[in-house]
Parts: sequence; structure tokens; C-alpha cells
Amino acid sequence: MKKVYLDYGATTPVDKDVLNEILPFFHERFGNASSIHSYGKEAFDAVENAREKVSDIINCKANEIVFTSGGTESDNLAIKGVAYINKDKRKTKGNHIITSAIEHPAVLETCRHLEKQGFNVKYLPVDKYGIVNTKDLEDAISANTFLVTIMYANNEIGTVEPIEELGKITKEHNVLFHTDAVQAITKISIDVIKLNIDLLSVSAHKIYGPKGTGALYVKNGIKLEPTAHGGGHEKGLRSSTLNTPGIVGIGKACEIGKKRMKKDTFYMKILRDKLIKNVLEIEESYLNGHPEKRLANNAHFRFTAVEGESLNLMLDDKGIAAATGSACSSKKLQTSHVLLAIGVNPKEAHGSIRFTLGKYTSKEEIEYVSDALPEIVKRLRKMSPLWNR
Amino acid sequence: MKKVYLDYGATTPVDKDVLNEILPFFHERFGNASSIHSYGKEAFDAVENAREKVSDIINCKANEIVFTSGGTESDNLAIKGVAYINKDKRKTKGNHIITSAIEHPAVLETCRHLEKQGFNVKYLPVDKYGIVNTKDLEDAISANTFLVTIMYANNEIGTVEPIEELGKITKEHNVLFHTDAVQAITKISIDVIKLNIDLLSVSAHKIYGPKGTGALYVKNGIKLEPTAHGGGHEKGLRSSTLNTPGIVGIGKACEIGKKRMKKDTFYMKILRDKLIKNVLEIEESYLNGHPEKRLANNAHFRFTAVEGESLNLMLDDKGIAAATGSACSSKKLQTSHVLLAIGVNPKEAHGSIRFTLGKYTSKEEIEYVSDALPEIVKRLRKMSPLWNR
Amino acid sequence: MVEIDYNEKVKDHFFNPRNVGEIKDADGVGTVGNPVCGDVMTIYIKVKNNIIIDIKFKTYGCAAAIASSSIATEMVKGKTLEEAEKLTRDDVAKELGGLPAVKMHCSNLASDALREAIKEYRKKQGK
Amino acid sequence: MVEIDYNEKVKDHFFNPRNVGEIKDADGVGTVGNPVCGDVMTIYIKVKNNIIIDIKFKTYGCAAAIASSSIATEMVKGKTLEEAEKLTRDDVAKELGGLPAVKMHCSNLASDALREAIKEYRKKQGK
Ligand SMILES: Cc1ncc(COP(=O)(O)O)c(C=O)c1O
Ligand SMILES: Cc1ncc(COP(=O)(O)O)c(C=O)c1O
Repeated sequence: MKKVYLDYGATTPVDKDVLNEILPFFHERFGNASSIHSYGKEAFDAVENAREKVSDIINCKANEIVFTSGGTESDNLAIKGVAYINKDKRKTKGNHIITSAIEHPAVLETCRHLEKQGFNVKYLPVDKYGIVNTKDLEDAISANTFLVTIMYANNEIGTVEPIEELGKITKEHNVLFHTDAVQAITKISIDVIKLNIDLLSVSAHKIYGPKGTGALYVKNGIKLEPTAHGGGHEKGLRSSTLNTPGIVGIGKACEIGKKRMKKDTFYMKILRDKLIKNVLEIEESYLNGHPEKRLANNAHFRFTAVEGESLNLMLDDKGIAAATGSACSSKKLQTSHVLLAIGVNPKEAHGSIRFTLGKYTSKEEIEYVSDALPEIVKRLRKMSPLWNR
Repeated sequence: MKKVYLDYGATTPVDKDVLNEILPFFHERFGNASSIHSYGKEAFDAVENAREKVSDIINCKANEIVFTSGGTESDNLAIKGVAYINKDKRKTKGNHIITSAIEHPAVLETCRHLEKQGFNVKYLPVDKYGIVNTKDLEDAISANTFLVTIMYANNEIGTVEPIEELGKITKEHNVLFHTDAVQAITKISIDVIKLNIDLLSVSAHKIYGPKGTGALYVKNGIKLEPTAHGGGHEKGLRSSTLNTPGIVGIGKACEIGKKRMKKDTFYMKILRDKLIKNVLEIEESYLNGHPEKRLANNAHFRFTAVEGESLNLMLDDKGIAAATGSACSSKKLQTSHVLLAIGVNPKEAHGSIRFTLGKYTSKEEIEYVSDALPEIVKRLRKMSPLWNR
Repeated sequence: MVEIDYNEKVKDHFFNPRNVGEIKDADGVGTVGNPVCGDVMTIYIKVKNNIIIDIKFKTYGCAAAIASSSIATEMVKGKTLEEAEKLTRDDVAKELGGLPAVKMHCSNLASDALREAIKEYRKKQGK
Repeated sequence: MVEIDYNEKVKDHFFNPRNVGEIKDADGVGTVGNPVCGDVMTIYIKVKNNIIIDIKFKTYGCAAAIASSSIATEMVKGKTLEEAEKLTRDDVAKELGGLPAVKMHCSNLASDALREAIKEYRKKQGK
């Protein structure tokens, strides 16, 4: 059976070049980067080399990169790290955090947790495309605000936020600015200095690197309370024996991602637009998110009277891998908080499906999906009591 | 130059069989275990298979295993997880935690952090071999105690604690019992049911599995507060896209470790004892830790008038990788808290070195080290103003 | 993360549902569920001599909802109304060889919709 | 985690230290450090016409301590006492091509021990 993977937003295969770079660190160059002998030195050098490469793609210094176990840990460390360390500062600066209603659960649930600890969190609304209004941020910031955390690009509907404007506002008000760039990195050129970003989260497995490795950019001078305590690795911010293969992998993935960014996004966008054009020919089908301000690889649709899980499984039966809602919550049974936030009728939110393209996606694959989808939608509608045509 | 790795306690090379099992999950079977399509299912099944294997080596149920990013995270999740969830219970059960003075920093620093949050922590002393006195535990437990966390075997001096007796006491007093088994697993046969263990930490990279993956056994019925918030993976205890290759790796490592345990520990012990015998022929040399109640692969020495870092570097120059103090803190400049706890004179604690053997250690390697060490000690003593013979 | 892992029988009934459709001159029709919650099910029955001689369904919902509808219609076709009324969600789930825990409510829908249809049939008969 | 990464020059002086040993009939001896802290250094000097004509050291300590001792003895051999006294920890570290931040105190030891030895020499001369 033909297999078409269009769930690159959930995870990606490790690039062969990344894998080749990783491999020697499992069995031959396996030392603990903290050890002072030659095995340790070898690992240590590889880690520092990777740190350079990660810093390079966002234009920060190597010593501003902390390696973590993934996007979730990066988000947790950034937000809790700032929330918990500033106890003294907070007495004057207050306990107010601003985020958006469409964040990934790694940010959203962390904020909810902080609310239980007595923090005050404002969840900014978004417009029908999923875009945060800069004016809303201006209005929400008060003397009590110490952190703004707004994602670079949304993982479900692919909407890209006006980060530059948001960064200007946070800088003006002297408030820390964290952004979850897990989906944006390697798809959008990011310069943390130009954009006034203080903290930025990355995850390797979304960019053809290995699962279980992430990075957090922490601008020099910003102090964080660690979330995990132990041996004091990563300047005390993230204790645990360094995952050398994973770290080498995220380094290489960033290097390749930077080099190929232009070319890959150019081609993905062409294919993505072709898919959107084809799919929207289906009657009562809609594109979720912004027509232009969206990630080059994201196409997110909804179909009247069709339920997403069934659609997803029928696509799977044809060898097509897509996602209902966000990858992380696709096995959960809730309506997407993102779709609700952009004002999709709850009744219709269930009929959504996300296709996310990758650098390995071909024209043939897009054609295959374009051919298969209308029939599946038709079949499900034929069974659906909500479809009366 | 001959290379002899005797720092298996710091980290191990990934077993070739483990590596082969892991490899397909990077590029081919790369799905996100949370996705409902075939790629996701493949990853999900691999994860559940690994869960079985990890549970098998400690005799628990598969659904009692939570995958983490390493030993440090497992320790943090176990201890903070219990400390923070029992808020209501703690009102009656108090806020008292008991641990030992020789724990790994992942436990020790977590306990210190909890002290700052208002918890009360008792650090039990140990005898000159590093063994916790069961009577001390009995005496320390009060109505306020809700958790005892004592390591299975020490990472520096290799001392094995009387876990069975400790488990009986905690059970009797209805107090939760966590043990850091990062060094013990695959070297000692562990049965969590028989031993009354409620929570147990494991790390893959100490047992020929990949770095960046760990596991925590959480006995069914025990509720933990998660340390990382997000998508709700691992029953909500550990959010983040599952690291399939790492998880497959820890599963395979446990499977092999269980199968080879008897044979490997038998041979390591023979070689280890040979090393001990040879080294103790050096004048004014001493074995730290217990002569029998120690991990089969651990030999930890101190030499009068010799400083550990210098010794370590001179060994490295001869191709021999060993450790001063614990792996994690070998780049730190403090005297080992473990050596101080067993009553080694601070003056002498600096002269310590740890050799940890592995399943790849050969007789020739032990002979090579046995030959090299006396000369190096002699050379350093010749330079040392503390050596007057 | 909630585990959704459908067995082969569920998949068979999802991919090849039996008795899909409407019965234009149905003797009873029952609809339950809510599009806001993600599932709606309509069951049509044709009754003769107190026996369900034909049954069809239309379902909007997840695979479990569709499979439950499908198997439920198979289970009660040819049964008396009293027998059909006794169908529980557990019967449906069991016949399917089990459903993921989080999907158990879907089997509920099928038996509920069936009972609604029977109720409507009885009401019609009553008048 | 603190990074310890010695450069080649430090390693050279650690693995091949110059001027190791004692001078039995030394004109001045200086000892600094404490075994409890992990380093002790003794410097022996032989002085003629206000010039250090021979110098030896014994050091218990880490690689940085040993390398600092070694290079410090090289730096002051043949120098006048006044010149030698001016030796600072930064001079020592610089001559070594840099030391890891956490090891800077080791270069201190060398200059301190040297000053102690000179002090002792002067005291002896004084009486
Ligand atoms: C926007 C965003 N943030 C955070 C994450 C979490 O990353 P990870 O799965 O590596 O923890 C994801 C992916 O799941 C994501 O898409
Ligand atoms: C006893 C013990 N506990 C915990 C750890 C931490 O494990 P990890 O490095 O995988 O976080 C180690 C090893 O460093 C250890 O030896």
C-alpha cells in the first residue's frame, strides 16, 4: 500500500545526515561529558559544538543555549523558571503572566499550574485566524506583569504570530518575553536579538532531529529556578547526564535546517497551496487559520458533518497519516481549544484535520491525498445524520 | 595507545544489540506514539513492549512504569511528586522526609530544594562502610514522615544498602519508600514486591542503554504531582512526545541486563577483586566502602598524599578512564559528600579514585591498570610535600 | 495521553459498516447525541409482529460510534422489541470484542438510539 | 557542572613538571595551602647575590596546582628577589596560557609559596 506521511507537525523522521552524525556517540564516543578523561572530553566537545550550531540558527551566543529533553521541558523550564526565581522581584513586579488562548498544552498547562500556585494568568484571545492582537497585549500589561509567553507559530492551525511587534511591546514595558518556537524553527528565520526575545523553546524531533532532545535559549543575565535538581549540569539549570547523541542530533538538525530553510519552505509552500486548492474544491470544506500568515507546511481543514477521528482513520486506511487537532492531544477526546478560540462552532470543530508537510513530501503524495480525500469525505457524509444533501 | 575504560559507573557504551533495536526508530519507524495512524501505532506498540521489559526486571506491572529523561528526572518526579501531591494528606501526615547522607545529588539536591519549600528532611548518617543503620530509620520515622528515599547502591563507593530491611520498616510504618536503583539495576536482582518498594528510579545509560532515557516505577495506587506539565503523556505524569528510540533502548537494555545479570556480575566481581588485591599492595592505599556489600563492578581507593584529579589525569594519559568521586561531580571541586559521610578524613578524601568495571572489561585491562597505577602513585608522591618516605 | 487502540472487529465494523442508511417509511426513528460533543446517531426500525425486521443507522462520530451502531443493528435484527430493548452498552462493547475505556460511552449511544426508536414506534402504535 | 579543560601548556607542565624536588640546604622554604582543601605547595630557594640561583617545588594538588608550581619556578629562576616577589597569580596563569576559571586560585598558591620562601630567606638573613 502507498504510504503518505503528512503529519510532520507531530514528528519527523530523523534526517539521514543527522543520524550519521549521531551514530558514533552511542557505542564508540560514548563518554559522559562531565568526566575529565579523554572519553568525557570527546563528549564535552561534541556537546559544545552542537551548542554553537543551535545558537547559530537563532543568532544567540552558544552559552545562552540550555539543552533539555524536549519542547515540553523547555517551555516548563522557561515559564516556571522565571516565575519561581523572581520571588523577591515579584513583590514589586507582581505575579502576572500573559499568554495566549491557543498555546500548546506545554505552555497552557504550565500556566494553569501556576495559577493554582497563586499566579495571575491572562489568556489573550485571538482573532478568527488565530492571531493575537498587539493592542490586546498592550492593554493587558500592567506593573504586575513579569512574563509574556506567546508562541511563534501555532501547532494546530499553523498561524504565525506577530512576534516582532509583540517583542517591541514587551521590551518597551521591560517584561520578559518567551516564545515557543517548536513549530516555527527552521521554517521561519528567527533572530532573537532583532526580535527582542528573551527565552525561546525548540524541540529536535520536529526538525528531523531525534526525539527526547530540546533546547531553551536563555538570554544572558536572565536567572531561572531549575525545574530538576541534581548534579548541576547545564549551569545548574538542567541536571542529568548530558544526552550526547540527542544533543549532537539537535545541533546537526539546526545546521541543516538553517541551510535548507529557504529551499524547503519554498517547495513545501507550493505543494501545500496545491493541497489547499484541491481540498477546498470539496463542498462545505474550509481552511482553518490564516491564508497567508501560516507555516509553509501547514494545511488545516474542516468539513461539515464529518467527524475528525473517523476521517483520520479512513485516511490511515489509505496509507495517509494526518492528525486531528494537535499531535499531542490527538488521542484525547476534547474539542481543540485552538479551534474554539478562533471561533469555530464546537459542532464543526470535530470535523477538522491537519496535514503538515515535510521536506520529503512529493508532488505525487499531494496528488494521492487530493484524490483520496473527496471520496472519504463523501463516504462519511453518506453515513452522517448531519448531512442531508 | 591502549585505552582502558573503567568508568562504567559514569556511563556505558550502548550495547550493539540495543543499538540495533533502536536504529529503525529514527528514520523508518519514527511515528509519534500519540498519533492514531499506523506510524503512531507502530511507535505506541514499541513503547508498550519496552514497558513490559522494564517492568519485568523489577517484577512490577507494565502500567507501573513511567518513562522519563533519565535518573535525575526519575528521582525528582518520585520525590517532588509525592511531596507536592499529598498536600491534604500532609496536613495529617506531616511534612517529613527521610533520606541518607550519601544519596546522589539528584536526590540530595531535590531534598534540599524541598527543605526551602518548608519540608523537613532528615539525612540519616551511615557507618564507615556507607551503610544506613536500620535502627536509625526506625528512630527517625515519626507520624509526620510521608516518604523515605534511600538509594539501593551508592554510585561512588558502591555500597549496597539493606533495602529489604528498610522496606520492611517503611511498610510497617505505612510510609512510602523510594529507592534510587540507577547503579543497582542489572547488577542486583530486584523484586519490588518482595522488597516493599513503592517507587524506584532507573537510568538507561548506566546499563548499556542510551543517554537521556530513564524510568520510574510507581506502584499502582500512588498518586504523584507531575513535575512537567503539557500534553498529558504517561498518564499525565510526564508530558512530552515519547522518545521512542530511547524507550526501546531502555527496554532492550533491561531485557539483556536481566538475562546476563548472573554471568556478568560473576565475572566483573572476579576481575574487580583482582584489581582490589593488586592495588592494595601499594603502600598506604585503602579501599573505600564495604569489602563485601558492594556492587560487583565497583572498586574505590584512596592513597595517602596523592590528589585525585592529578591521579585521574595521569591515568588518562596512560589511556585509563576512571573517576574522582562521582561521575556527575567530577568536574566540581568539592570534597565528596559520600567520603565525608563515611568518616574519611577530609585531608585524605581528595586522594580517592573510582574504578567501575563493565561487561566489556577484560583481564588484560585489569592487569594493565594494576601495572600502571603503582608507578603513577609513586610519581605523584615524589612530587608531594605530604609524602616523606 | 489516552490510549485508543481499536481491535480488528471494531475496525471491520468501522470500515465496512453494516446496515448504513435510512428507512424512508420507518416504523420508529431514534436520534441521540449532540454534534457539539462529537457524535450523533439515528436508528431507523421496521417492525412486524413485534419483531425488528429491518434496521438502518446513520452516525456522525468516531470509529467506536460507527462500529457500535453497525454491530448493534446486526445484533437486534430479527429480535423481538423486548429482546432489543434489553441491549446494553456492555453487550455492544462485548460483541465488538472490547472498546478502549475512553470510548465506552459510544456503545451507550447505540443502545440509547435503539431504545428511542422503539419508544417512538410504541408511541405511534399507541395512538 | 564546572568546565575543566586544560590547555596543552598546562598539560605539559603537569605531565613534565620542571624543578620538582627539594633543596636540602635551601636558603628559604615556603609552604602554603592545606591538605583539607586539596592542595599544599612547598617551594625551596637557593639565593646568591640577591638572585634566585636554584629553585625546587613539591606540590600536592590538582593539575593546575602542579603546573602553576612548575611554571612559577621557571619564571623566577635567575631573577632578583624583588623581581620574584612581584610575581602575581595573573602572571602565572597568563604564562600558562590561561587556566579554567575555577582553577585560578591554584596560580595564587605558587606566588604565595614563593613569597613565603623569600620571606623566610630574609628572616634568616636578618638574624
Ligand atoms: C508548539 C509546540 N510546543 C511544544 C511541543 C512539545 O514538544 P515535545 O513533544 O518535544 O515535548 C510541541 C509538540 O508536541 C509543539 O508543537
Ligand atoms: C545513583 C544515581 N542516581 C541518579 C543518577 C542520575 O542519572 P542521570 O544522569 O541519568 O540523570 C546517577 C548517575 O549520574 C546515579 O549514579
